[in-house]
Formats: sequence, structure tokens, C-alpha cells
Amino acid sequence: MKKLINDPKNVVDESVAGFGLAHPDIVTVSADPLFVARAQGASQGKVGIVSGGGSGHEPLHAGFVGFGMLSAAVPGPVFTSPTPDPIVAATLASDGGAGVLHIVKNYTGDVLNFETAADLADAEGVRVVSVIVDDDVAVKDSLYTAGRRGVAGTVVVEKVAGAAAERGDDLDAVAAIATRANANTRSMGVALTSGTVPHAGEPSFVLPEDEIEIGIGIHGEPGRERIKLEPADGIVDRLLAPILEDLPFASGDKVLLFVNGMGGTPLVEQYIVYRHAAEVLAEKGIEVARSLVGSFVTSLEMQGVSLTVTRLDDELTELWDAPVETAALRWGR
Amino acid sequence: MKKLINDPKNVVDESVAGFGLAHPDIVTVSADPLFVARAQGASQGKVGIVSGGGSGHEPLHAGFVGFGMLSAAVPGPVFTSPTPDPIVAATLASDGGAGVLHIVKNYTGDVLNFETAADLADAEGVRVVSVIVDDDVAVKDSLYTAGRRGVAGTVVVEKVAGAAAERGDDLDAVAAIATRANANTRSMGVALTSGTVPHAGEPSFVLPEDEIEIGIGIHGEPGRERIKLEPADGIVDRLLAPILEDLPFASGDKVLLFVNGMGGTPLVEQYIVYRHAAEVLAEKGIEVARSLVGSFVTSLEMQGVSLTVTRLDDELTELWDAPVETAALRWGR
Amino acid sequence: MTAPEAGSTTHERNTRQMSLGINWVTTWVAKTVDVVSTNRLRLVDLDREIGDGDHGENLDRGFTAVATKFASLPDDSTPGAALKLVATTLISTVGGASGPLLGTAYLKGAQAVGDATELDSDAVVAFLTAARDGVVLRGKAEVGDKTMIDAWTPAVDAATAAAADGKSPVEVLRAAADAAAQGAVATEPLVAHKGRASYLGDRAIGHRDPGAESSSLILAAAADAADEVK
Amino acid sequence: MTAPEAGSTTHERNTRQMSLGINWVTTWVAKTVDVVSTNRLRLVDLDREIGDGDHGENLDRGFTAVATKFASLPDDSTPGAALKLVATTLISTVGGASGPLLGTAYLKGAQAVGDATELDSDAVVAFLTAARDGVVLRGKAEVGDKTMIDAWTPAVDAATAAAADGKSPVEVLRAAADAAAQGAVATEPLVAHKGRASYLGDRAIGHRDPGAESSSLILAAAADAADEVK
Ligand SMILES: Nc1ncnc2c1ncn2[C@@H]1O[C@H](COP(=O)(O)OP(=O)(O)O)[C@@H](O)[C@H]1O
Ligand SMILES: Nc1ncnc2c1ncn2[C@@H]1O[C@H](COP(=O)(O)OP(=O)(O)O)[C@@H](O)[C@H]1O
Ligand SMILES: [Mg+2]
Ligand SMILES: [Mg+2]
Ligand SMILES: [Mg+2]
Ligand SMILES: [Mg+2]
Repeated sequence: MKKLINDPKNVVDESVAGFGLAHPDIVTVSADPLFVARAQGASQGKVGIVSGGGSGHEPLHAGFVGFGMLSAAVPGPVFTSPTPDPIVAATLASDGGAGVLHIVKNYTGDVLNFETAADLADAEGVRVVSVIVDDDVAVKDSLYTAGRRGVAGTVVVEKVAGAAAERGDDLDAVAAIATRANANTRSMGVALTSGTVPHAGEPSFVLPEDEIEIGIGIHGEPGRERIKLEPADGIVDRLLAPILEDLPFASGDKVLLFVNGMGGTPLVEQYIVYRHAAEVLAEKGIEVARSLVGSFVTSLEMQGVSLTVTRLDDELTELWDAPVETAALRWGR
Repeated sequence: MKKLINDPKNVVDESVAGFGLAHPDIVTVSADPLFVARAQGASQGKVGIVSGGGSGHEPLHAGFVGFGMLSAAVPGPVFTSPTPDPIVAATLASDGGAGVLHIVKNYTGDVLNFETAADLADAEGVRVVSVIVDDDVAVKDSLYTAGRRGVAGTVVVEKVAGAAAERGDDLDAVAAIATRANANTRSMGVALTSGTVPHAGEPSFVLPEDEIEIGIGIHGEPGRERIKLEPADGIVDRLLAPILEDLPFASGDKVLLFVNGMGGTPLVEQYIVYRHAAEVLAEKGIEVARSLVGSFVTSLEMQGVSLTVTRLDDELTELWDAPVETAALRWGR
Repeated sequence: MTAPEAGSTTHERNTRQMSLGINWVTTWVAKTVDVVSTNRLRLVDLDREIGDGDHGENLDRGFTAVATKFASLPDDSTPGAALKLVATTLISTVGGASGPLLGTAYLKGAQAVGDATELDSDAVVAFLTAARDGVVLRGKAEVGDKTMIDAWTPAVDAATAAAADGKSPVEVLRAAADAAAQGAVATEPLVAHKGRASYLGDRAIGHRDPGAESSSLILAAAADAADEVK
Repeated sequence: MTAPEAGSTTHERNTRQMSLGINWVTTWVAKTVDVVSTNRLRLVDLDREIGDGDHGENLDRGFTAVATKFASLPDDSTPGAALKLVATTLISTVGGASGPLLGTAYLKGAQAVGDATELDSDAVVAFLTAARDGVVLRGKAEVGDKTMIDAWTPAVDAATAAAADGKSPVEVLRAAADAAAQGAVATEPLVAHKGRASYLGDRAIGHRDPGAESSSLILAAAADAADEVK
């Protein structure tokens, strides 16, 4: 394992500390309990938005803390949900009197820990509503599983919910927007290589030189199938088909097309992926109204990408376009 | 070699095409000759700025085309300078009547091809001034070599030159700003692994599991020395010392600290690097007035980082802060 | 539990002979800290096969914290208070799925124990049952879902039966531990319906569930502790 | 060149016997296209060792384009016109350092040849000299800098000497090719002072310069072509 780290035990603390040092104008870091909040503090009268989960997915979530998006982010250990304490602290720090929305990726650990935190925050007199993100179509038979995983679509949910909160929507309205964004978002990913959890020291899984994993999870959880490496266009077809069938997306839909790098795949490849995905959507009469390309929801240094498609209505489009000023996503100011 | 590509021959064309499809509001792509220009075209009366070089360093340079930065970028084949023809075409397309600045990284190929292109553009009646970027302190004895290489500092030079052009400076003034930025910028990088040139199919160089290359070039050119892998803080010390000695930077200086990912290194590691670099500068009484962290000047999927430090004066700071709207760098609008 | 009158008289006689106090809890915790750190990488490996490779890390972090807390445990604490401390510490240090689940197990178990200073076989069974019910309450898993419940429920059933047969707390815990161990092994052929492993479908078959394995290690530590302090 | 009077009269006699026309240029180009594509990976490997691993790719791209252009070369073109076409095509397709450098070589060489339809030994020497001078003009490299100049300059010197001895164009080109080949080998022990290899310092020692190697291949093709058409 080759990484630019010091003691594997300190990876998250040191990385978050560096993040805070690099963006003092945008965020402030609480070291213990560990969470990242807006430098300006909670916006009085506005709904607070808190997300979090295991680390190793940077810039998710801390990179999305700032005007127009998250109020605070709670980074857990690598690939492990944070415990309730820091979630409670982040929730209290994010309350501007209008309550707090928890945006939680659908993993048992995250759900249980945020659940406990929400109870405790409620006990402290802060109203909390939780929205679960589960956009990963790679997981089949949701009924017989822990349900679909939350993956790159989380960025879309956090962006539009943040914009809704910024314009002054109340807690239920913001939650409704987040729920609607999640309901209209589908994702699926592929891995060419595995990331290595620092304290584990060995790759989470091993792929032969000529194989890839279709439907990979952002923690390296295996996906639908292992196949031989094939040209990018073919891989895009394999990811896009289940995404489009699932919602289903139809001709005439306006969508956001989001190509997400897994951490070890450079932009030059991500744009090759985007090119064919855009081609396919065009053929199907689906209009790509907005786009996002980059490594936003990563899995350590994993090589691979995920595709996310969100069906946009006028309001979601307006909320997507609204000004945002975070370390990882910024426009309009 | 595992990559998300189709035919290796088409990597650059397809990637640039995808880039154009993803950012139609910001750029327009000319397929033949291949160059990327602002969607709005040349700004009348303002100095045009053209950069370019071999591909494989994305988002450099096309990712920096847009308001407040480049007028056009010319992507060559992977790691190979573009030929004069597309440079000339991009130069003519960028001329708003005030002449065009060429920002060229200091590699024999880039210098010679941009030189030829400048002659041809001059012949077409467009005044061209060239500024060479050579910020890499890893190259010693510049007198007995092709000179220092242009690496991540190019982003700083392109940003401030773009801002100067946007505010209406004339060609010589913009060139002077670019020259000053380069003169105050120093960089050095490290590689943990090598990228693989698509058509070569094999890594550009091979590093044993326990070794790293200090002073690596962005084309995988070997650097100063190979050492055993060590903790991130120690590696940062090895990169920062030659950078600080070289200018030299002194206590009281205000600087921009830029941690650049080489393509395969995730943000979580880049921020660990940033943390210690900021610590060291603080100890030396050097004030980090601005920061940038991310993979902006990459070497395909190489794992590693480079550190860049630019000494800022008030004008350079103001130009750095000025609004910019490109695919890879955006703030202020 | 529904032990027949006869049984209940029998065990009242037996348990009168012996019961477990606070030193059992502290010894159990000490042994758990050891067994978790010794098995840390093994649990990481199990979790890497069908999860995300952090289970051993999570528990090790949690029980190391518990050890620290126990260093300053008031001498006059009751078993219940000590078990509650384990619960809150795990909840606030483990994270992941296993943190809230195991934490709730100790929390509900502690509540069942109340402020008793000595635990007889019935009390041990009540503790185990409440703990298991707590995990089910939070995680909604059933036996056969390939989770830690596949260790806990057989353990509770075996403990209940042992107590009904008038066995001592030591014997009750040993029965629970043995059943949990078998339950953990029995997860190998299963498809998972809860937790990360459920994403794998058939590909989880042939792998032991890390949480079931860790729970059986924890219950074995409980029995060993009882042996030692008896 | 400074051939002695005697020499010049001698060679005038010899070269009257034989000279090279447009078919030499087209044959040379055809052979170069072949030799470059056959050696593509070898040149890539050489460049990977002390450069950035694209030299073979660059030249192959360039000469493939030249081949296409030559397919529609007017029958009445002069050697000079054909060589100029090689130059402009290389400049606009090769990129990298070698593109402008080799392109300039052919360009200056073509200018030296002018609109002659037949090239005698003097003309061949003039062509090679102008080509080499073009590379130096653009790249400022000296012999011993571990660049293509280490192939070109020995070639020019050998050609000059051969012509002075009254050798035929074929012999002149063969002498140039042999000297270039030795020059390429002779780059191996050198430290580079130009191009990417210069960044390596001592680490370039022991590796042959890819540009010197490709230039010697190109000059060998020139000699082979002359042999074939003579
Ligand atoms: N819903 C559930 N009910 C009971 N146990 C569960 C449930 N979900 C997961 N588990 C247990 O948790 C274990 C994984 O714990 P751990 O790896 O620490 O958390 P995470 O899965 O969040 O990484 C699984 O092996 C399983 O035994
Ligand atoms: N200044 C120079 N003068 C002469 N030849 C040079 C010079 N710089 C580089 N070269 C030649 O160019 C070759 C490299 O060409 P190539 O790999 O195609 O370009 P690049 O170095 O841009 O990738 C070197 O092997 C060397 O022979
Ligand atoms: Mg986990
Ligand atoms: Mg090159
Ligand atoms: Mg786990
Ligand atoms: Mg090269």
C-alpha cells in the first residue's frame, strides 16, 4: 500500500485538519467531537442541513459545507459511520431555530447512528427530519437486502436541499425537496481497481489485471458482476441501461448527467465516459440540461467511475443552478 | 494497463469532445485543428491568452478556458506538444484586436512548436508575446539542461494573466504579470506510482512497492532521487525545502500554497499533505494568504502530489481573487 | 422465559450455590478487550470478504475505549451500571452498524439487570434475552439473515434451556457461548438479508458473518470470565 | 564545405557518372515510413528510458501522414518540392521536440537543393549540411549534448569527406548513414544537455538517445533508397 499518509490511525483527523486550514473562509473544524461546519455558523431562521458518513469519499461530505449546501458534515473513520455524539454536536451547531435536516446515505451503520443522534438532538429540543439517499441501482431485490445504497446521487440531494434551505424553505419543505431529488436520481458505478483502507493495509478486494467490477459500491462492496475489461463505451452502456430502465427515464425528460470519478481515475478518462453517456441519452431523446464531471464521491484511490442521472423539473433545475460556495462545488458567487 | 478508454489512438479526441459536450456554456471545441476556445468567442479589445501542450494533464489546459482565464487551449497528443497548426488556429480565434499571449511550459517540444506558431500568427498580423513557465525546482543546473520544467505553477500564471487581460491590461502588461507570477512561483513533485501512456500500454517508469520518486516531472520524467516510501510529513519536508530555499521565500512573505494531485491520489491524502505544508510555512513565518488543493495539473493516473508556492504581492493577490468561470476553476460569478 | 415449576425450583437450589457479581463484568470486559484485539485482523478479513473491512477495527476502537473507561470505574458500581457504561461507550466510539447494535444490546441488558449486585442464572438469561431483543429492535434482523443475531438467538435459547435445567450461571454462559459459536459457523452457507453483506446476494455464501463471529467471541469471553471468577 | 580543388575536380568526374532524382526521394520516404513503423515501439522504449515515451509514436504519426501526402505527389515534382512537402507535413503532424527539429531539417535541406532535378554528391552534402544546420538553428544543441545532432553532425562530416574523395551520391549517403549509426551508439555513455533527457543528469548515462537513433534509421533509409534506385 502506497499512500501519502502518516500514521494510518490519524488519516481522518489530519486530513480534516488540513481541509480546515485550506478553507478557513468557508469552514471551521471541530476536532473533538469531529465535525466540519460553516465558518459563518448557523444561519438564523434557516433550516440547517447535516450530512456525514464514513471517510474515504472526499470531497463528500465536508467539501460541500458552505453557503447554499450543507451546514455541517460529520466525517467518520474511513468507511465507517460516525458515532452519534459528533452528529448530535454538528446538529446543534447547525440549528438556526428552524430545525435540521439529516441527509443519510442508506447503509445500516449510517442509518442507525444518525437515528440515535436524531433522538438525542430531539431531546435537546432541536427538531430533526431525516432523508435517506438510496440511488444505487446496482443493488437488486431491495426487499431482501438492506436496501439500495446511497452513492454519488448524494451530491445532487445535498445541493438542491441546501439551495432550498438557503432560500428560506421550512424543514418539511426542504425535506420534501431532498426526497424528490432522491426519488428522481439513479446511479451505478464500476471499479477497475480497489482502494485500500489505510489501517487494513490490503486492498478491499482484488481484481485481476483484465477484470472490472460492474455495480461496485463506494466502500468496495462487490456489485452485480465481474466482467473482462472492455472499451469505455461498452462499460457506459452497462451502467446506463439499468439506470434508465429503473426510474424509468423517458424521451423528453430533462436530466442532470453526472460522471463521478472514484478517486484514482483522472479527468481525461471521465470525459471519455461523459462523451458516450451524453451520446446515448441524446439517442434516447433525453435532454441533458445540466452536467457535472469530476471526482466528488470517491472510494479512496479506487479507479473507476459512477454515472448518475437525475430527472429535473423546473424547481430542481433552479435549485441546482442556485449559488453555492463550498470547497468542492462553487458557482454563482 | 486498465483505463476507461476506447481505442488508445482516440483518447484525446474523445476526451476533448466529452469536455465540450459537458461544458457548452463555457467552451466550444474545434475538432480539426483541435483546440478549445471560449463559447463566447474572443473578447473584443482584450488581450487573448492561449496555452496548450501535451494531453494527460487534465484539467490543464482546457479546464481553464473561460472568463477570467484562458481564451483558448491547445491539447496535443498525450504528453506530446501540439503542432503549430492548431496553435495558430487557436491564436487567431483568440485575438480580439489587442494581441495574444502564449503561455508555454518549458519543454523543448512545446517551446519549439509555440515558437513556430507565433511566427505564423505574426505573419497573419496577430501580435504574439510568449511567456515561458519554468517553476519546477527539481531540475538542477538549469544552465546544463533544457532548463527548469513548467509544472503546476502554470495554473497560477494562467489565472493571474487571465485576470489581467480581463481587466483590460494591454499585451505587454499581461505578459509582465505572467512573467512576474512565474518569477515568484516554485514547485516540486513526488510520485508514488507511474501513469501509463495509453498508446504505450506500459507504465512510463516502474517504482518498487516501497519506493517513491522525489522531483518527478509531469510526464513521468525522473526527478532528483528515489527514496524509500516514508510518512507524508517527511515527504512534504523534502519537497518544501528546495522550494523555499530557491526563491528564496522569507519570513513575512505572503504566499499562495497550492497542493496539486497528480491524478491518482485522492483528496483525503492531498489534505494531509496540505496540513503539514501549512504547518511548516507557519513555523517559518510565511503567511499562507491563499490556498488551492486539488488535482489540477495531472500526469494521467499517477499517484503523487506536487507543492507550489507563489509569493503574492497585492496586485497578484487581487488578480488571483478576481472572478473566474472555467470548468476547473470557478469563483466570483 | 417459561421454565417449568420443577425446573425453577431446581435452579433456585443451584443458583443459590453461586452467582456473578461486578468482578464478573470487569473480568468479562478485560477478556473481551483482549480477544477483540487479538482477533482484530481476522474480523477485518471476514468483513473485507462480505462487507467493507472495518469490523475488527470498529470493535477494537470501541473496547479499547471501554477499557479506558473501566480503569476509573467506581468500586461500588453494580453490574448494571458497569454494563451501561459499556453500552454508552460502544455507542459513542464504535460507529458502523455494529456500534449502535452492540451498544443497544448492552444497554437493554443492563436495564434488565437493574441494580442487582449478584446475578443468578435467571438474571443472566434475562440479561442475554434483553440484549438480543435490543439488537432486533434496532436492526430488525431475523435468524437466518446472516447477522450477529444468528449468534445471539441460539445463545439466548441455549441459556434459557440451561437455566431451566437448573444450571449455574457459569454453565448457562458456557451453553450460550457454545451455541453462539455454532451459530456463527452456521452463517457460512447463508445469503445475507441485512447489512452490507446483503448487497452480495449469492456471493456471500461460504463466508462467515463477521458480526456473528465477534458476538460469539464476546460471549465466549463472558463464559471464560465466569469460570475465572467462580 | 571546403573540398580541395583536386577533390572537387575528382568528384565532378565521379558524380557525372551518377546522380539522384525524384525517385530517390519517394523511395527514401517509403523506406522511412516502413523503418519508423517497424521501430515504433523500440523508439518508444528508448524514449521511455530517458524521455517521456512518445518518440516512436510521434515519428510514426508524422511519416504516416507524409505517406498519405506522397500518394498524391505530382509526377513532375522536383526533389526539393518533395522534400519541402516532407518538412511541412512533419512540422504539422509530429509535435514534440522532434517535429519542429526534423521538419526544419527537411525544410532547410529542401531549400539547399533548390529546384535541381538531379542531385550529385555535392548536392547531397549540401542537403545534409543544411538539414543539420537547421536542427542546430532551432535546437541550439552541440555535438555531445546527447541529441539527434550526435547522429547528424558525424553524418555530415563523413558525407563531406566522401564527396571530397569523389565518392558517388550512393557512397556519400552510405558514409553518412554509417557515421550516424555510430553517432547514435556513441550517445549511450553521454549525459544529456538538451531535451527531456537533460533532466536526468547522470541517470541518462547508458541509454541511447532516441532522436539520434531515429535519425540514423532515417539516414540509413536514405542510403538504402539510393542503392535501390541507382
Ligand atoms: N440489521 C442488522 N441487524 C443485526 N446485525 C447487523 C445488521 N446489519 C449489520 N449487522 C451486523 O454488523 C456487522 C458489520 O459490522 P461493522 O462492519 O462494524 O459495520 P459496517 O457494516 O457499518 O461496516 C455484520 O457482520 C452484521 O453481523
Ligand atoms: N534542443 C534539441 N536539439 C536537438 N535535438 C533535440 C533537442 N531536444 C530534443 N531533441 C531530440 O528530440 C528527441 C525527443 O523527441 P520526442 O520524444 O519526439 O519529443 P519530446 O521530447 O517532446 O517528447 C530527443 O531524443 C533528442 O534527440
Ligand atoms: Mg463500515
Ligand atoms: Mg513528448
Ligand atoms: Mg464493516
Ligand atoms: Mg518524447
